[in-house]
Amino acid sequence: MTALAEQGVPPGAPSDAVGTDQADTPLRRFLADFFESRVATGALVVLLGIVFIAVFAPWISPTDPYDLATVDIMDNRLPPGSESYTGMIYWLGTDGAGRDLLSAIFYGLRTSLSVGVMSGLIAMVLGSSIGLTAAYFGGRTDTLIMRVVDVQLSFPAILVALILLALLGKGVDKIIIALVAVQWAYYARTVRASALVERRKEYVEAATCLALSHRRILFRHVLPNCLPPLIVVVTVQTAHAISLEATLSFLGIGLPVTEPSLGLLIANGFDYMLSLKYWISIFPGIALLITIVTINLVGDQLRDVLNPRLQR
Amino acid sequence: MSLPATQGAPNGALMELHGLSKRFVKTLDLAGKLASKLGSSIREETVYALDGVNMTVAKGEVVGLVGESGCGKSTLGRIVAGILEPTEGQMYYEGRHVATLEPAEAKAVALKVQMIFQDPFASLNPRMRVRDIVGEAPLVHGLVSSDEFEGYVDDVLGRCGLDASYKRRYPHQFSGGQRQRIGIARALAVRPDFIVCDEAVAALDVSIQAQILNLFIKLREELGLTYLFISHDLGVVEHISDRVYIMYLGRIVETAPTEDLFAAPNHPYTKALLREVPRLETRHSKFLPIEGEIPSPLEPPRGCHFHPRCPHATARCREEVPVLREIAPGRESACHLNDEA
Amino acid sequence: MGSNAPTLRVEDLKTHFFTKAGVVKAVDNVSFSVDRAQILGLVGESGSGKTVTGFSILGLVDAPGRVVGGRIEFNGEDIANADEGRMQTLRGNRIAMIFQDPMMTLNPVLRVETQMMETVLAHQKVDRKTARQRARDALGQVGIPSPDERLAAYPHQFSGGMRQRVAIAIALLNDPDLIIADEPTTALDVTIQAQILFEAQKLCRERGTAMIWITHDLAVIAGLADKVCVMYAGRIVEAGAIDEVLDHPVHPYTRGLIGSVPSRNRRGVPLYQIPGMTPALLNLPPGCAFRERCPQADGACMAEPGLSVPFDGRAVRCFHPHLEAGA
Amino acid sequence: MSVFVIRRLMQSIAVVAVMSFIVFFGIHIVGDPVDMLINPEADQADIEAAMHALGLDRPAHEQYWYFLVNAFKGDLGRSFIFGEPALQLIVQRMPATLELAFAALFLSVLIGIPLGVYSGLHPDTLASKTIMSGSILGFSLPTFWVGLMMIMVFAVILGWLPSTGRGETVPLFGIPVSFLTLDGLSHLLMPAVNLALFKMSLVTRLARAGTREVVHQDYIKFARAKGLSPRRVVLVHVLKNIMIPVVTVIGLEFGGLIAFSVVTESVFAWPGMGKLIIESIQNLDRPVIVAYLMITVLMFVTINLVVDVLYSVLDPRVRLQDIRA
Amino acid sequence: KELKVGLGNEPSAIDPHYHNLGPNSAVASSIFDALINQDEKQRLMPGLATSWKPLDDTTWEFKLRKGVKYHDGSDFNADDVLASFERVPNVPNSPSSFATFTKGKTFTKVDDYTIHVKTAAPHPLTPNDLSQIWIVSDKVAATASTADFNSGKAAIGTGPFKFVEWVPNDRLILERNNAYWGDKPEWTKVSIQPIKSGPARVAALLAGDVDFIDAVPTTDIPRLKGDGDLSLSQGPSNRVIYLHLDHDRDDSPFVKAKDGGSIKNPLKDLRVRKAISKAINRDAIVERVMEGVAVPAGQLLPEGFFGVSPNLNPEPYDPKGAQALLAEAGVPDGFKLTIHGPNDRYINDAKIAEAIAQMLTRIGIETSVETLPKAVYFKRASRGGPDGSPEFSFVLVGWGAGTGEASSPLKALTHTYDKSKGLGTTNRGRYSNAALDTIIEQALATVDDDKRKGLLQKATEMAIGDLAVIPLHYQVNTWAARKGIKYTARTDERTAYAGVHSGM
Ligand SMILES: Nc1ncnc2c1ncn2[C@@H]1O[C@H](COP(=O)(O)OP(=O)(O)OP(=O)(O)O)[C@@H](O)[C@H]1O
Ligand SMILES: Nc1ncnc2c1ncn2[C@@H]1O[C@H](COP(=O)(O)OP(=O)(O)OP(=O)(O)O)[C@@H](O)[C@H]1O
Ligand SMILES: [Mg+2]
Ligand SMILES: [Mg+2]
Repeated sequence: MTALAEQGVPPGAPSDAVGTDQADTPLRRFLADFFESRVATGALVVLLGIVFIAVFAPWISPTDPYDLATVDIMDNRLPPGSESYTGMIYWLGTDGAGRDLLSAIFYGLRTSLSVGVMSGLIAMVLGSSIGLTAAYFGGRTDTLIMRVVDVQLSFPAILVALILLALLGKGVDKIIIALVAVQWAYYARTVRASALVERRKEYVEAATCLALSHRRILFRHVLPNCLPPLIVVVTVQTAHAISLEATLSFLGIGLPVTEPSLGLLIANGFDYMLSLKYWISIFPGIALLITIVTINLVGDQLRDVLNPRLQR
Repeated sequence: MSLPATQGAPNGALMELHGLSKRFVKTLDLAGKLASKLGSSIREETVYALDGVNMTVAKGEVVGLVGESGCGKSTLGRIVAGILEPTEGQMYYEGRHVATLEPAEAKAVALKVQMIFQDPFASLNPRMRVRDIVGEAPLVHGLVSSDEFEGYVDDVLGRCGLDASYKRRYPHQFSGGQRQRIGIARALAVRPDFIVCDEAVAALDVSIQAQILNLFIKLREELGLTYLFISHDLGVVEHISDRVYIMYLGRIVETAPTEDLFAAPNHPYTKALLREVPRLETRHSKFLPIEGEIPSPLEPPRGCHFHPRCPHATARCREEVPVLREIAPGRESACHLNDEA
Repeated sequence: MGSNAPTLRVEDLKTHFFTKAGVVKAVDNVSFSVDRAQILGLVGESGSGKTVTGFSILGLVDAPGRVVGGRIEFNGEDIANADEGRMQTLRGNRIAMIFQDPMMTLNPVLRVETQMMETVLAHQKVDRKTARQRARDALGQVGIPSPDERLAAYPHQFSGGMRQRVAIAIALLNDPDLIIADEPTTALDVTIQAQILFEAQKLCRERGTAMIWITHDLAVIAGLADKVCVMYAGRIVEAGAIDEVLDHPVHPYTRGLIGSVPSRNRRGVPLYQIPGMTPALLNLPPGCAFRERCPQADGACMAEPGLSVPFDGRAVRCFHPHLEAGA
Repeated sequence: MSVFVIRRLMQSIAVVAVMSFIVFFGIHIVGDPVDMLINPEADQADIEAAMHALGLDRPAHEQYWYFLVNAFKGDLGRSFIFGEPALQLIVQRMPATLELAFAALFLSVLIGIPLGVYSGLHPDTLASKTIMSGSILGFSLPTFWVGLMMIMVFAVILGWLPSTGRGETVPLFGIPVSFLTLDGLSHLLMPAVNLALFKMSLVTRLARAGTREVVHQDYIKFARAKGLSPRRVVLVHVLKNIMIPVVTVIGLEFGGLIAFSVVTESVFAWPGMGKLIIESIQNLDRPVIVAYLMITVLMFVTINLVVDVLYSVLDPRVRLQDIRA
Repeated sequence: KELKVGLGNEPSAIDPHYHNLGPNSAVASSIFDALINQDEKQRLMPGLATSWKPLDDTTWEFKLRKGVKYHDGSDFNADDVLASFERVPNVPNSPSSFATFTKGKTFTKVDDYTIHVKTAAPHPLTPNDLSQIWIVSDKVAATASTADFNSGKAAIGTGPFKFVEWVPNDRLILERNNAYWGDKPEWTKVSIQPIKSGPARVAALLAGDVDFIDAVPTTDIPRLKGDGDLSLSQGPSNRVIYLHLDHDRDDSPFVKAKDGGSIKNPLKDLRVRKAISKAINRDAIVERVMEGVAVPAGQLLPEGFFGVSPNLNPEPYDPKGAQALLAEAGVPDGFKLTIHGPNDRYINDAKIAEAIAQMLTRIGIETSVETLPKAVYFKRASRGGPDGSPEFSFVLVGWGAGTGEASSPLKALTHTYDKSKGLGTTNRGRYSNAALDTIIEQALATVDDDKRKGLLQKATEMAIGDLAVIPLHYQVNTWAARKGIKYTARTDERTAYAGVHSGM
């Protein structure tokens, strides 16, 4: 080092405390930060387990609860651990239609999660393109878009979803549409806000100065820097979407009875609550709870890790 | 280093600004317009960031631009670097009127003028590797082919005192001084002639500042660069510039070769400014500050902008805007006092 | 208080931060003293521990930091180990502090009046009217025009220079014995800086207040301070009367620092540059912290140099001080 | 101020226009309220007569036009089902919902802020971690499920609280309220807690995040350096600053509180607007739905107005005319 | 003594002529009387009329009760009856008018306590019709608006209870009419609280907030039965749950071949309908879905109602036979079908649809389920298709016979759809059988009870024989109360507070 110094060229030694070399990409740093919290790590593991179950439900479920030919009304309301007359054991019991609850929960997770994730993703793509457009074009376009966003946000999600579903009818696709309709605005607002902040940063000026095209600046420079808040919103909104779907199912609008999501399982099971057939409602309830809680925990940690203000 | 100050000869000028003005207008939305129709006091707000600035920068020259915070230095720098459009006035690069250039030519000119920023943290995209930060533009603009790419980047980094082995890293892995070097490398990578340094060393520690200033001087010698060096630190400007422009509230109040200016400032503002610079050599000084602060550019004072703080202000200063006129060869000042003398 | 006792004497102050990554010795064996009406300049580069020193004196070091050793004698009383209640009565009362960023030091949602009066009321049994009167007077003293009206204003209605004056006025409210000014002019323009320096100097002289002026700008210290301490990596590497240190620096770092300040005598000439950069204080290896960047470094520097007293009134922490002939 | 009011007015008019339009035509597409209303024994002639009586036999755009004209006169139409002015139906049920919403708001602020500030001040203590886990739970639990469990536990198993209904009300300034009587209060408690749970978590987290951010600000350190007592630092300097985001979000979420009372009200049989709207949606009682939406929009506008004014009071840096959203 | 009641459904108004809706009539029956009241089995009992008889095929005479006083003390007489009938078709904004019952009838006053009713055609159901219409005093009938009734100003009847207060959605309070002409009720005060959600209603009873609830969810019945502190009252209703199939279209929209292609509507084939009926395990539905609280149905009204056939029994469960019939009909492998049903209208409606889908799927008719909120369902089921035709192919619906005899379902469900005659109005399968039509129309015009009974039985046998609809079960209604409170279940599902008795 001293040798270098003598040449008058200061050594480009790594900055404070960064000992490791190339390994320190933003992704790795992010991961290292993320796994610092044991709770969040645990939550992530559980969540991955849930996702695994959801994805592979058809292969790991004991029965196919959506296949009416195999579901028998004669088996309904059996308590956990009962045996069906074909000799199969219902570990978590059966629901009011005779579905094996364990399988129903697996499939329900699949439905709930895919509703949450699909609506989250679609809303994200839609909302962030709109938000980015607004931030990029500015002026009238921006004003117009943001007014629409305001209107949307000033209206409570549950009401909009209620009315929309009343209009659209039932089905997974319908509920996704309704959820997207109530969620896109959050993404639009988030992306626009951070895009506006990023756009004013000097690195964007530098890129302008380097005569890079607007498109390139927007997508290669601005957008990646808007992602962190977006990721947080995605997790939070996905959890919200799942919860909202459950609520809508509870209110009797949402998914078809034969393909119940967790919310619908709970709602159906609730009828049996007072007759102390607790398992029909409690088990899906616990599954829903774990799902939402883990997503929120993961989202929380993401927020902490990705929040530049809390970053050391 | 003692290049003689180039006189503002139009022919030799690399960059020339004529009557450049920039106003930031905060427009009213529909509701605002309605309200103001209905007699509300709400009005459009206009910030007079630049007001009729003339400036000439000769090839190879280092021009310093000094002024208090908010006086419009950065705005001028941004306009020169092509990031902002002026509201009024013309800009000539190598004698060509920039606003009227063909797109291809305009792009070439844009690349010839680069900028280095104050904040070593905000001016680098945190999600790009050093290699891409520096190499993106040359690659996109076809200044290098993709086979030459790596070598070219190494070369530029080396020139700026950075080890090429760090090019796969991200900005957060560097210290402030190193980041500033990356910023310089990014600018140099498109082979500019003219570099606008906007407070490029203000955020750095003294020892690092010295390193970067030395780098600027070295690069200028090696590449024949021209600098517009914006700073509020008179010491730094004095050290590096050949000629200095003093700016006050959007207007140039004085310009002179550095030595002349520091030896014998003409404008009352320049005088006050110079008097107040703390120096290592002065001990137990009696500070004699100028009264007041720089007024708001929203409502600049009439007449000479400096008159509310000027000890010599006369009635004329309150009404009439003094023009920048030559008071000695190579020296210009905008003060009514010069007429009376 | 005995007239010969210094207002503040700091001895072997150690403030460490116990972070997850390791121990940061932000302040390590720092000693100095300030007398009545004296201005001590504390200079050093970013991260050298200046601010932490200031906070240590006030007992405001937050976790994970802790004052782990040393004495802080204020008017003869050791306050390094004083309890929180005692510190509370000293802070803002006998020892006041001014912060670097005037934009951030005033609470944006409280009126200036409130922020000033609460300082008086926290320490003195006076009614609100008197407190307000004091606040008004203090604003007047620091040169704020029409202080009566300005009292009711919110901080955002002031410019940066004005806010810094309000902060100074707050520091003056209870007529403290010591003011710690942490880079109060760094964020300001030269013209405003001059105004602030003017006020500070005047007050110090008129009231006999002792002052610690923290800065990284040697030039400011040059004009203002009586004594100077140069900090590097949490330690004081050189201390002494201002003229002595600036005119005859003996520590290689001080010399480098002075050399790297642009000066009219060396226009256009490459500046002297200290190679490398300030070391991270985290798990700093033993020995002289400057040895990596020091042209004189040799094997001896692997050990930690003590603060020597090579000649009258000066101290230096180096095995190879640059002692000129005649010094 | 005037700009601000004009902007608000324009926005709310736009919202109302768009919403009423969508709802009007949406319901028209979905179904006929007549099928809900008519006795199954009725024949086609009866159905047509009923449709005519309700004006449903006219083309939708014409109906919409009549609606607009009447709306301008302050008449939002009559409920198809109850035959009473839709507005009146809603206004009758509004106090119950508002009482519930305010009670929930009160609870969430009263509990949420101290918890949040505490855990923001001591982020690493066990208590604070417990608070945060609790807030995650509160965030995640679907309202309806919590409501059901609460009824199960507190009303059925323990028998401490009444399970449903509003209980005794006494008029306060002519508005019936239930919180003044013991019976009313015991009925109010569970629904209010149920509704508050989500917001309480939200407030806790906001307050915590705010506190964590504020305590590191220079002005807090400066306040301490002035020798202020920790009490004053927290209660004045910290609290006043975190109130800015908290008030804003609470204000905006108050609308959500009213909307979410739909769920709580149906679980606890609370006689408010939420139940009305659910049933109106189920029965396609269009005038009530539209009127409800218009009233909620009006309420939101008012709330937003109050929030913004509060905001500019709390945060002197904000000028009302610059607030857009 | 106060009775606290939790009700599943709330009236939309107190005005007895405003809305022909179950909950409204239920409330009205406590405050008002009709000329003829219906007992718990919907048998006609003297009300404000002490007797009635046909004078000829189109004229009926009603003798009115003397000495009856309204709650406000005024006297009841024939003018009130005429005024009430006069008011019925003229209630503004009425969403569903009672005019159905007065249509085609002219009323004349013979003296203060006798009236004559003339019908345009022979109409044996005249007494049944008039049992639906509540009598208010002539001054009220002339001036009162619906709002006046709701506020209580005009809610003045002759019934066993006086109106005290109604806060919609919150409470309805009644108090005993001490001057009631009939048996005076036991309760001095009745406070009624609407609790829409079934579990919440049960919870309220369990928690002791109310003494008495109606519409007990089937799932809670076993639990409540086992609770020694509670008592239940159960009885079959007049409501049959049935399946209606598309008898009309050759290409029915929700019937598809196994491969998803189109198929000639097999539901038109009686053998296929038979197969479907045989495939349904009614006992399983009753046992497993309805918790035993329903009665398997073999026709349109349960035993004991007028016009019910003694020869019809519920189709026994016979999946083998069903498959054989399918093979016979040329669809041995079955086909694809969608069953549509409401999910918020009948007891366990969505679950029943699901169970049926399971059963049909098991004999090869691959059935998917779509359940809709009633708000959407009924319009589409009745006229959601092109030109106002029924949209679905296979629907689950219910029918309650308001008249309490068999002509009600027969004419609405099985008669050919005929808009002009007002017959077959609810024939969502568009079943059409000229022979059956003739018998129904004949029955509707036969005033002689015995003759009419025979005709109705014959019509029922014909309709069921051809499986115009496939009956599933009769709903059983359940009320639950604190121990000691007894209620006799009513077939019309009403909760009549005068009929609630405390054992003490
Ligand atoms: N985009 C903008 N919109 C509105 N006003 C602006 C904008 N950019 C700059 N200004 C205003 O123009 C004036 C000049 O700003 P500029 O940044 O050029 O000052 P500066 O001399 O660089 O100051 P500093 O030393 O603080 O960087 C300031 O008053 C500033 O508030
Ligand atoms: N909360 C903390 N946790 C860990 N290390 C800290 C903390 N606060 C300060 N430090 C360390 O203490 C050292 C001294 O910091 P200090 O703020 O005193 O520097 P300074 O000399 O005031 O610098 P500047 O000129 O930038 O204000 C720094 O290296 C810093 O990393
Ligand atoms: Mg600038
Ligand atoms: Mg500091």
